[in-house]
Amino acid sequence: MLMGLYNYWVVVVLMMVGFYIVIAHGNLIKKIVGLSIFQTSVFIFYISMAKVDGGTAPILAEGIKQYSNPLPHVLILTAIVVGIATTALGLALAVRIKEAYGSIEEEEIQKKDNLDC
Amino acid sequence: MKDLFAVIMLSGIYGLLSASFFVAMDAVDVAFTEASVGAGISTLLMLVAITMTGRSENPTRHKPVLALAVVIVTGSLLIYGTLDMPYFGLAQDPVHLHVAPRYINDSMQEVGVPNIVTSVLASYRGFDTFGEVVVIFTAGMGVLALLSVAHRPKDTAEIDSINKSMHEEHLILRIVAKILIPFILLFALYVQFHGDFGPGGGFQAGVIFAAAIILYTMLFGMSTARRVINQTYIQLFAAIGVLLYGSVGVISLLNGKNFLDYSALSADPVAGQHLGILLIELGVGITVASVMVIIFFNFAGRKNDQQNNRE
Amino acid sequence: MLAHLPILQVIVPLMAAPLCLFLTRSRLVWLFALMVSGAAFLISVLLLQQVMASGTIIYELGGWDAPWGIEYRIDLLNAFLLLIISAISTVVLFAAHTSIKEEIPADRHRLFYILYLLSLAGMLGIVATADAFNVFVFLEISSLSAYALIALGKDRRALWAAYQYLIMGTIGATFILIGIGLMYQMTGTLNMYDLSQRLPGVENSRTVFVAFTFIIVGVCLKLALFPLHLWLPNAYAYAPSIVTAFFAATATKVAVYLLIRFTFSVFGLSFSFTALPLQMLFVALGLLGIFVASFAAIYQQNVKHLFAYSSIAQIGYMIVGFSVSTTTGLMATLLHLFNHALMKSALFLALAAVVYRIGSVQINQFHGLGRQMPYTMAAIVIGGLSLIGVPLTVGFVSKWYLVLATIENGWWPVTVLILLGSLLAIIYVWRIVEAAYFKPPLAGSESIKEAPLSFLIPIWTLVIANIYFGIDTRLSVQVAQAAAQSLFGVSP
Amino acid sequence: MDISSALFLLIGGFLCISGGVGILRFPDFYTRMHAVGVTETLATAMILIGLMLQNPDGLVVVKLMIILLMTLFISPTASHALASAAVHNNLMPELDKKEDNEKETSSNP
Amino acid sequence: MSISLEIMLQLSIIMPMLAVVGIVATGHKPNLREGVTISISLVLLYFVIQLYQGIKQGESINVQWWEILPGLPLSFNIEPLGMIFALIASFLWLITTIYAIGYMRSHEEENQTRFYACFAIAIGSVMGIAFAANLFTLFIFYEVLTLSTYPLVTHAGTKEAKQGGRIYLGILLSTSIVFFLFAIVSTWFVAGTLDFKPGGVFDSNVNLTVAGVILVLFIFGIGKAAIMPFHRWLPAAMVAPTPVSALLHAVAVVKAGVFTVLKVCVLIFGVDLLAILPTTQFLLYLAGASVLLASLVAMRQDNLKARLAYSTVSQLGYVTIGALLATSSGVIGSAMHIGMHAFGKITLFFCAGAILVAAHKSKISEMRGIGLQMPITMAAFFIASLSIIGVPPTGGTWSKWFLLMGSMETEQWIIMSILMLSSLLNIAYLLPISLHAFFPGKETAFAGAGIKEAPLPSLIAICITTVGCLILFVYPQPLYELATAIVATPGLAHGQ
Repeated sequence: MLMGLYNYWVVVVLMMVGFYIVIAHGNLIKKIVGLSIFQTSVFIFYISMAKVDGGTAPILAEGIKQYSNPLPHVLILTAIVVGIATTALGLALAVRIKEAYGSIEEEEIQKKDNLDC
Repeated sequence: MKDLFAVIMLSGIYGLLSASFFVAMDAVDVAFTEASVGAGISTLLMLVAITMTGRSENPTRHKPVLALAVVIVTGSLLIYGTLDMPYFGLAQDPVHLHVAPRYINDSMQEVGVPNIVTSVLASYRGFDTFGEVVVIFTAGMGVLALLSVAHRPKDTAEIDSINKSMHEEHLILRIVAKILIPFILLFALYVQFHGDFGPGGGFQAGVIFAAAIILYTMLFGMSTARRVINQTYIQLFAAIGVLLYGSVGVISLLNGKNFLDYSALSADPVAGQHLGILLIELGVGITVASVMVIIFFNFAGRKNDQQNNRE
Repeated sequence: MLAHLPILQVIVPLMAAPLCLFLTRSRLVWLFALMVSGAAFLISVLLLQQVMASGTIIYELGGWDAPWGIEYRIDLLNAFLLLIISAISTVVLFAAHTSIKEEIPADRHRLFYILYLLSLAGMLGIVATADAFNVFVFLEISSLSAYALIALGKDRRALWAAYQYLIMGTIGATFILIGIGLMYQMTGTLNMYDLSQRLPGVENSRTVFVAFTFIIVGVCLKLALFPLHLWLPNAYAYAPSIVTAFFAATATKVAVYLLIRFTFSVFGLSFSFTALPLQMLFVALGLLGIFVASFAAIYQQNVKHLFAYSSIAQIGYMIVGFSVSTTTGLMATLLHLFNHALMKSALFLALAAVVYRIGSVQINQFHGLGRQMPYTMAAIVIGGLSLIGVPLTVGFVSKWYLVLATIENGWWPVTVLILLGSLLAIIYVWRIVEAAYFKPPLAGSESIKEAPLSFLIPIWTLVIANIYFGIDTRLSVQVAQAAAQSLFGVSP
Repeated sequence: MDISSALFLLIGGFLCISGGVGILRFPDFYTRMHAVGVTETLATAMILIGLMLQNPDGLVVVKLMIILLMTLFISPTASHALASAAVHNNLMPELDKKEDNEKETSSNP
Repeated sequence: MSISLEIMLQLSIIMPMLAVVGIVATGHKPNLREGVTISISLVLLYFVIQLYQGIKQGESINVQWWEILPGLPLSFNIEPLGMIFALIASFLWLITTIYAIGYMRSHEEENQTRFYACFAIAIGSVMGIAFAANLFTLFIFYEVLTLSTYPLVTHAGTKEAKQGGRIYLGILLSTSIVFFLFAIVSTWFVAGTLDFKPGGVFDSNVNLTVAGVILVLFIFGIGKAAIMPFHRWLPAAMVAPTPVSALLHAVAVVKAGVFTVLKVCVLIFGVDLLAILPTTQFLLYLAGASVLLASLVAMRQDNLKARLAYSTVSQLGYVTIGALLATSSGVIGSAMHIGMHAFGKITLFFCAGAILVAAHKSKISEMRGIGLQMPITMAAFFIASLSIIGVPPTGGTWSKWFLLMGSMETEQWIIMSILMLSSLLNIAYLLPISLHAFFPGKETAFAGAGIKEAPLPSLIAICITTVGCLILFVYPQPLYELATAIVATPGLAHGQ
């Protein structure tokens, strides 16, 4: 059991670290960092799902019987792209917010908004 | 950890580590991508961002307790979920039994590409990849919509003067870069077209290609880079990449096969698959490269713009 | 070509988006986008006909048979949703050109249409596909473009709203991703149909349970179900009016679709409603949502906020209908999907017209508009009545079935609460009516004119649809009923 | 053969470690950077050679050669860039600071 | 006749709605506009009379439009009760229009076009209610009526108007949505149909408590019947211009309410079931209470229209009582009362309006001696009061008579005494007005010299309705026949 699952548990911990950063921190950039950590951990989860003991990279070659599962790799390739896309957009928003509000701290922005309306 | 610079660096390192972990997990392609993205581009973008947003977080934290509660609940839920998971790395996990075997056993006959990941990526699940390209394209457009600023083209004299001033401080870097960049581009092309056989493919190639250009931009200044790479064209390139991919699919539509069925591209299905994969990888490469450049240019351009406003 | 309709439905807007970059003048781009969206609408109509004629359509992308390749599986449910989305987008887009002239800087127009088409394509993709991971990809397409579109709003709060939406949305998407991963790990497949075949085998494993939970939570984040709704009001209030009109009518619907799809088709009824205390939970959340949101709506000063909250309340109705988990209940939900899309798009388009004329949607700016913009205000009134659920409007139809469903289940108290909830709707709608008709016009507002035709035509198209489908419900009811029954049929 | 490669690898590893120690122990930015910059270049070189010796024939060696070449180019340049950046943000080396202090103390007794 | 009765039936509903177009189109030319209105109302009246003839020859007239929801069609058929309602409504619409012309003009009301338009819609939906063949159709037109009268109530556009409108719409819509709709859906669920059937739709072994609850829901839900807790909208709606309140309180809205109550009691539940329902008693007493209380409140009102409004509340109570008595004579009584009270009350309102227009007086205390200036008006007022009170020679007598009969048959002594008592109260709060008007007495010198009679059209209207009151005494046959025709249906036979 322990041997079988420890890897997933580590991944879960990593995910939660990222998740925590996202929801607990007020700094927009930090949130995004947290987000990317969160996602990367999910990628690790997928990839470790694909591992087969004694398997090799799924590139066909002579005399290799055991390959790891290629499908999660494909999915994660896509997911990574999505991740970077989100990050880029989030950063762009953060920059604009900095310009508009002069701050990237959640509370300050909220305060300014409350003043507005 | 209040210094965002350090935070970002660490996250970059995390990306690199996870990349090496992927290698250990036999996911070379993923590792490649993660290294170039997680450690490379995204770190870079974050750095550029903090040059504009300021690099220090102010100490006020809010509602960590609630957050902690949420996180703990979620985490323990996940742990609870893992308890019934098939054990790690066993060959008889359902994951390895149901769909994957066909890829491993038949892809050679069906697609004819040794790199299974590529064949799955580009052919079996080609539509996902199409989606992925569109996602990148969307991101590029989004960043454009958010950050693009109208540039008045500086006259060459000004640019040259700037170059002079930069030339002294960056002399060595520039020379080295001048030597390196061709190699990088070459490498990008290698990755692009060797993707069928080894790790790599359009996406990684695109990122590397973009990296070369970005390096150039960093050393020789935005305005010079703008002279080399026209903004409008690069946007069109981004579009062309997507269209190339899409039109491959449409061609197979017109030949009466289903969308993205490459076997329609040539008499011999396997050859058709080959051609199709080549084309779409190219499309991916073009789009990714140009979008990355667009994103970077807009971030950096925004920065210059701000500086000009301050002065 | 008819055989390829399913994929055309998605790739037409998808590939039109980059093409827009090659067009220069904003007007051209608009016409092009309009044409594309119209084409999508036509396709969806044809699809619906095909499905009604010959049952589920299966389309294998790349010619690879599922579960190895990705497949599109169009049954009545998706066809219905596709129709709603593309129709609304077409009508809304009609007014776009005039509206964004006021709200978006000229150099962004082209990008606006590109992103609009992309998000349209994304939603269509989500609905059309039968592959769990493909859902995720297209979800991201639509979401990313949505963030950017919202951020295009004039007010700086639009940026902040967009950012919050981005964080929430991405968390939701990642949750869904985790859920999909867990499912895949247990079954080794990503195809929904295949999943529904293989999940029962591992049904009582904790992993599947967790997978289900994560997917539900993730979807509910996108859905803005009551406790998770915080991102929605600002996003709707500060986005460009057109965007609001589009998303208010479609975005949450797609999420509801995903909810239905996963609970009914993938996991199957028996599992979905036994694994979690889902039924009770959702009824509670739905009703809470109805009341909290409606009360919030009553106290809003910004009319866009007001209708945004009412959207949350309406989602509450859908969730209640869904959680009754009888054919009638599901039917009520589907009908409400359709009807709510009609009313909300009409209302928000009317607001867009108001913004176009007076540049604000504060309720105190509405004073005397009844005289100055009679047609627009009439549209708002009718939309509001529809929201309340007055007979001869679509709102009544869905409410009728909702009430019937709850009574069938013997949930009398729920029925009463639902009806009381609609009383709240009377209050907040009437605030606007009184402002528009009984307050003296503001000083200096004499110059305000009726909205231009480019607004009135789409607005009244929708309003008339509101009334027509309230009087002649054959189409909507028939489709909804058939879809609901088929869902109960296929659910293993 | 194997022994020699192992030797190379060991040296490389050791150098890396020492570089790491340097980073931690040295007083200020420049010295630390110097520690890493120097050791790391050599270390990579060593390791790569070690790897080449692992299977001396064929494409692998060529690839490794290229990598080696690249590192030889890049890592000094990188350290240079770092240093110049540091100077650019006029960051004073500790030692200079010390000297300055001494000067001051001596100048005004 | 050239057009078939079915067509007429539909036309009588659609035509007023279409009239709106004409009215709006000719909005800028008042004469033309009112010409349209009157001509439409004439045609309508003609149709209704034709239809009446039709039924008298025992033809059954059914029309079915499309199904709105599966199994829930918009369909119409004519049965006696509806006929009564339709006759009264269409006739009085004509009169009211004539009256309104005089009133509105001399009052220089604003946006009269909107006024007439909404008026037309209202009457159209009243026709719809009258001829509805199932509860669903009835409900729809009921709501349309509510909404179309809202602009009439708030016509003045003042703050009070807005306030009144709020209460009006608030109570009517919320009762109809929360209770009425609920009741309808549950009926649909329990009985499986919503068609009006003689003898009711519930089968004999229906769960009595459930049915009882549904009955309560109905009585409360039909807010237009103004049963005590939900009567507030009626006085509130007094802010409307007089013709409106005349139509509202005498013809369209309240009558639609009690009509619906009657129809639900007789044709959804059926008197047999009604008689054994546990909740009927309770509702009876509730209605009785509202009769008494409303009369008491009415006495203390100084504003004439308000007093009339409360009197309406109490009179509506009569009808409800009659319906709930669940005997033939009770039903007959209430059916006739719909008509009688309509004539009486509309006359009273007309007079009130006339006084307002001519003398600009709305307080009763100011009306001492006004009869000397406006003899015709006040005479009419007097007669109408008699009719409300129910003393010969006015139509009101008959309905009261049958109601008393009904209460006696069922040994509802309390109810009977309530009826008696409230008649006394009627005398107390209606007669003094006209008496003082004619015999101001010495101590108060009336300061209203130079007041003319009301404008001619209004006067004509007043006379017609007054005469109506009298005629209905000597010649109540048509009403009576129709009323008996209602109860002549099977399942009520035991009543006689």
